[in-house]
Amino acid sequence: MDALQKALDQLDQATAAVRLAVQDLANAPAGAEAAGNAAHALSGGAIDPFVFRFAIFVLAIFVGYYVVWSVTPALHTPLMAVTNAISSVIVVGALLAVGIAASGLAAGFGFVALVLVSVNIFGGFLVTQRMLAMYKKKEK
Amino acid sequence: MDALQKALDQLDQATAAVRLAVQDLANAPAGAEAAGNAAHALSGGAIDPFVFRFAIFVLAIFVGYYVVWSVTPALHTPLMAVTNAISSVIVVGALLAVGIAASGLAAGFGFVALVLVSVNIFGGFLVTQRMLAMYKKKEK
Amino acid sequence: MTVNLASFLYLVSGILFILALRGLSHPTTSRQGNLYGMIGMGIAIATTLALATPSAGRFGLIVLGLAIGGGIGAVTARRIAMTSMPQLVAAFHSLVGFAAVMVAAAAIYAPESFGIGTAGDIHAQALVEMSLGVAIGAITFTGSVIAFLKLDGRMSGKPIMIGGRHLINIVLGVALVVLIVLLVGTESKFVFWLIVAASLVLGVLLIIPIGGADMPVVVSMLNSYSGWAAAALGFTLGNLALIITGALVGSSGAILSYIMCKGMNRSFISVILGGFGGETAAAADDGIERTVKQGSADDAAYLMMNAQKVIIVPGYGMAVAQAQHALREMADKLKANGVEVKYAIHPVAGRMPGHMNVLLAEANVPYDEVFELEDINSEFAQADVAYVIGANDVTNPSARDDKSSPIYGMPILDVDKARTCLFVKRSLGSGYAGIDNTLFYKDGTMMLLGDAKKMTEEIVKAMDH
Amino acid sequence: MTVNLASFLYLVSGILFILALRGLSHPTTSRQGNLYGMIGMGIAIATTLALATPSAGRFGLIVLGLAIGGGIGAVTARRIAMTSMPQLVAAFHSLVGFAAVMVAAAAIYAPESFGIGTAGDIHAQALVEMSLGVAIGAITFTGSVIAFLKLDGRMSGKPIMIGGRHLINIVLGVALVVLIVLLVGTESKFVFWLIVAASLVLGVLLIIPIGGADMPVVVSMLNSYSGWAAAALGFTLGNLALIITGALVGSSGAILSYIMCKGMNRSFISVILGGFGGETAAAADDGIERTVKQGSADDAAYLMMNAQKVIIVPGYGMAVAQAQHALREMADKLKANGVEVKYAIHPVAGRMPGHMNVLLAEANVPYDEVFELEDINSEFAQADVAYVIGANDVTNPSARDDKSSPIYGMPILDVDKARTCLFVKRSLGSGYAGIDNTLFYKDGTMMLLGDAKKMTEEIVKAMDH
Ligand SMILES: NC(=O)c1ccc[n+]([C@@H]2O[C@H](COP(=O)([O-])OP(=O)(O)OC[C@H]3O[C@@H](n4cnc5c(N)ncnc54)[C@H](OP(=O)(O)O)[C@@H]3O)[C@@H](O)[C@H]2O)c1
Ligand SMILES: NC(=O)c1ccc[n+]([C@@H]2O[C@H](COP(=O)([O-])OP(=O)(O)OC[C@H]3O[C@@H](n4cnc5c(N)ncnc54)[C@H](OP(=O)(O)O)[C@@H]3O)[C@@H](O)[C@H]2O)c1
Repeated sequence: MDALQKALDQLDQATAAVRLAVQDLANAPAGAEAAGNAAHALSGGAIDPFVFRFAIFVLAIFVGYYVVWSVTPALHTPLMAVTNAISSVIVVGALLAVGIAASGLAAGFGFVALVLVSVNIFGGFLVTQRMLAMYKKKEK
Repeated sequence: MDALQKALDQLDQATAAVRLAVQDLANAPAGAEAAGNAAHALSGGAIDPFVFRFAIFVLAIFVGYYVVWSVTPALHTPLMAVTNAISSVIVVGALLAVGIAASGLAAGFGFVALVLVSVNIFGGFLVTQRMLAMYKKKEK
Repeated sequence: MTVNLASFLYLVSGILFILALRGLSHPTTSRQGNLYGMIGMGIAIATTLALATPSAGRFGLIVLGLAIGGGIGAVTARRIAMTSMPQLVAAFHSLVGFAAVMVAAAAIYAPESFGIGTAGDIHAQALVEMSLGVAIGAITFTGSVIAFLKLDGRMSGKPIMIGGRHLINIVLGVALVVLIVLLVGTESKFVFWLIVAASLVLGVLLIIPIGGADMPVVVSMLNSYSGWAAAALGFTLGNLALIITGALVGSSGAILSYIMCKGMNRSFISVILGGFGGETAAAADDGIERTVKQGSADDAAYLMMNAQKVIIVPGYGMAVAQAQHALREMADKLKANGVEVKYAIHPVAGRMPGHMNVLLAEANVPYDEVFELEDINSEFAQADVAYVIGANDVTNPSARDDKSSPIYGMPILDVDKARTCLFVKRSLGSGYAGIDNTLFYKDGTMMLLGDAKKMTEEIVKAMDH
Repeated sequence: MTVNLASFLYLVSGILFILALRGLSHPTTSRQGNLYGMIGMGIAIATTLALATPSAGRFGLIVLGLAIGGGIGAVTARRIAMTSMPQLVAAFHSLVGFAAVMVAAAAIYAPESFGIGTAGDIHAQALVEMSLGVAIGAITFTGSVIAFLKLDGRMSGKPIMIGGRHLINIVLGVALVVLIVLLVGTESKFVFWLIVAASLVLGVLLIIPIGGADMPVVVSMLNSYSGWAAAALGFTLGNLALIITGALVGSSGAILSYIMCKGMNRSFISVILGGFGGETAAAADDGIERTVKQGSADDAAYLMMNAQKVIIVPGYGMAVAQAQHALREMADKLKANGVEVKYAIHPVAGRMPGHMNVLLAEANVPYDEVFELEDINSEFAQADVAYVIGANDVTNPSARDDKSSPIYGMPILDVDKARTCLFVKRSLGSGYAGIDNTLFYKDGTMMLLGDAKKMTEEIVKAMDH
């Protein structure tokens, strides 16, 4: 309940923030669509983004399942290296912290994270490339 | 632009409708989180649900691609029958129209749709079942 | 029920549909998969009812609608002959297409019920999605009706080529785009119905120039369309089950079309442009006198009973003659006599993908005796007899050897590599591609002219002597 | 940049990661796939920067961080020996795990920057997701460090079994749950660090009882964990790229663990509970006098030069000895002499999945000469020589024949079916599973005792005589 309420607040506030930006464009017929609103909730406008994210997560697991099973066993080592590299996309969190965190401590943590995942990003993709470059067909 | 604005209005109104329902629980510290709001937009709270739906759509296409290629050719006819059956999930639209449409005409259209997809739902799944029941292994 | 819970349940129903298709990866898991599909549909329906909470009267109407449609569907499913599957699938597609149009119409007349705005103020995004859904749905509807009529033989399989049809189609297409823009601007119901009408006409025009032989590709393509239409309406309704299902069905249809085109060595474009098939090409009359060795049921019985390995190659003629049960009986006799029997299925044998497999399954042929082209093609060289029953194009060696043949490059079953090739068909006529089969005139070939079922039954009888 | 555009770009980056993995379905498409992966990462980084618009100073800091890390990473990638891949992957995992902890810490200390509330009022949902992410991240970190140390030989491979460790683990697990609940209630930073500490300890305790032989499974499992940690943080940050990637990596690790367990015929649970491997089981001393036929490099050269078909079976010993280049030279000599040469790879040969393939590729062995177990196992019966180099467990016939063997049921390469089996290893000692190999004592077996590289080089020399 608490979580739901917070999520709703959050949605509401976010909407408010964006509305501010497009205020000059806004000329919605306020209040007139009461019935419509309630009904719209029905069709998804008010759905907690968590549900969508969860759906995306579940579908991505399906995709992951199929895509990994289709990897040829000969390339399982590069697979381990490249999954390593792409899991460094957590860099987006580090960038946020270093880029805009008000707290110096947070920025510091972010910096540590940034350096570590950078090792992984460059190291991971390059070592994969190095490995893959070695796989050759029989020359005729 | 117009589309975006409408979408935003829509999001806003939907939120308002839901808020009404949980008004008694709401005690958000209004206005205090100005910075938070702006930042939160960053992290996704204000994202148009369309983006999420699109993501789900794209991932589902990937899943569809893999799942269909993994169907054995011997079962391609049942595959056609069952995709037919599941595409009748459009019945949700028909149910909404028959169930709550204020306009009699709309309810009528919905009723026609409902009858048609019902043919499909029952016919599709049952004919698939009938076919699948025929596939047998060599008895030893 | 909260909207979040409902969305979650729709997601569950989408996932169950994925599992339904996943089950089809093997016959043993397929029945379970179909069950998942039914559960998914049940969840989607129950969730919608719980969300909409219709009045008692409306609820009664819903039950009535489900009962009428469900009854018709169930009876059809029970009664339909397995040989009529292609028609049935086409007919079912047309229903989904029409239902999509009706749902979109309902949404335009009662936007509040669908949460897409109020009458006169429907959200632009929803209008765009809806018009896409309705246009694709309408095309699917008339297109599938034509495909049904052609497949069911109620309409000639001959391509109907209207002069300037490409121009007309382009004009209609442009008109559709203009109408959609208009609809978004004005939200006029009249424009909406114009879109429906234009799409219905377009559906007819797109399909009639395509020959009967290509109908299976068309059916599959329309299957794909119906998926995309469902997905478009899924966006409008914000319904995850619809979006996921639409994507699944859309990919499925597209992939099956692709598999068929590859099996026929045709490009998808050439299929869509139409004009292929139906025109019975004159048998290549190159002046060379050709001799055909004809045999009787007794000859065939003798040959096969003394063989070590027989490979059976069924084709469309087996379906027409409903010969699968007789065939199974024949195979049983052979096996009882110690002959090894296998079935070889070409990817486009018959009139829809997997068509032969279903018919053989119906006749209780175990699926582990039935092999795909790649898996068995090398075995013909070791086979004593290839028993070709009602197949033709899929065995035509000119696809392999004759660069000038229209089907050159299409993979074929190498029945000519078997010691003897028995050919059961009613005449020396051509198959659906309308191309003469040079195999009839080869040394190792023996023609068994007659109806597939009758001939096979006679062979079975002859085996008893 | 609008948030919608940003979300869309994150989705694109997620899709590119899918395509990166998809490319690995074949060596020819794999390089392209890796490129997609890099582009996806570039898009994710650029989008975040465009969205956050850091001040010039902060931007400098970011560039600095990327440069330091990137430099270290690039140099490591260039320098690392192919034989050290297992260690490298473990080390990289530990970095991702620690980074996840740091990102979560930053989010707790500056929630505004992540849009998850304000200090003292962070959304409960975000706190839950974050604590999951941080706990899994910390476990991944210490677990991977231990795995790295064991794989790199800096720590004994012997399982370290602390008394009552199951109890300790359960207590820690329960404590973690309690702490997470506390964190959601109080949002106390102290509790946060307690969670980190408990998870770090748990990571160590979970991994130390697992023997060195099982480290590859552990590494893969930790890979999976790091994926789930990323996904959890993806929920907190509402970032589609993270969610999709997390799911991909999570499934990948899980599937690889499964494949390895199947290849070893072990249950995943038994791996996790630990205690297997490392204890060098005493060679089965059943009193029976066993004779071993030993051979020289000259014998081996003679046998192989006069063979028609040689199948090479590499194992962990080849990696240790770095014998792949010498091996390739030997194969070249044989091929020049008209001998057919193939390589047979067991799914768990070496110390990580695909380990042997990478090493052979490094030595320029074309990948179409390298075969998986199922594809080549039937060919040993036709081979004159099986050249087993540094492999042991994967050839042990007791896995096939001896029901009492601990590895009974594990699929093996049937090298004993070859006319002669040449065994290159340094002693009659056992492999990683610590089980005596009965093959050494068979008639058709000739032991070539010595270092794999040296022995192979000597054989190459002997071939020149
Ligand atoms: N399966 C698919 O998905 C699919 C999709 C698209 C196109 N197609 C096309 O359909 C064709 C399928 O090839 P196919 O070899 O199965 O069939 P086919 O080439 O169309 O030949 C069928 C043969 O069966 C004979 N036949 C018809 N009724 C018969 C009866 N009652 N008893 C005995 N024989 C009978 C006909 O010869 P008589 O008239 O002399 O008896 C005809 O030559 C291919 O051209 C393929 O490209 C298939
Ligand atoms: N690949 C994976 O993913 C994976 C994952 C988990 C577990 N495992 C386990 O790892 C093992 C892999 O089997 P395997 O057959 O590849 O290896 P193995 O059974 O561990 O045997 C390797 C052999 O190489 C010999 N050797 C070591 N250094 C050598 C050198 N310098 N020159 C020559 N020989 C040398 C050793 O014998 P000497 O000491 O007599 O020389 C040893 O018997 C299996 O037990 C498997 O279950 C693998």
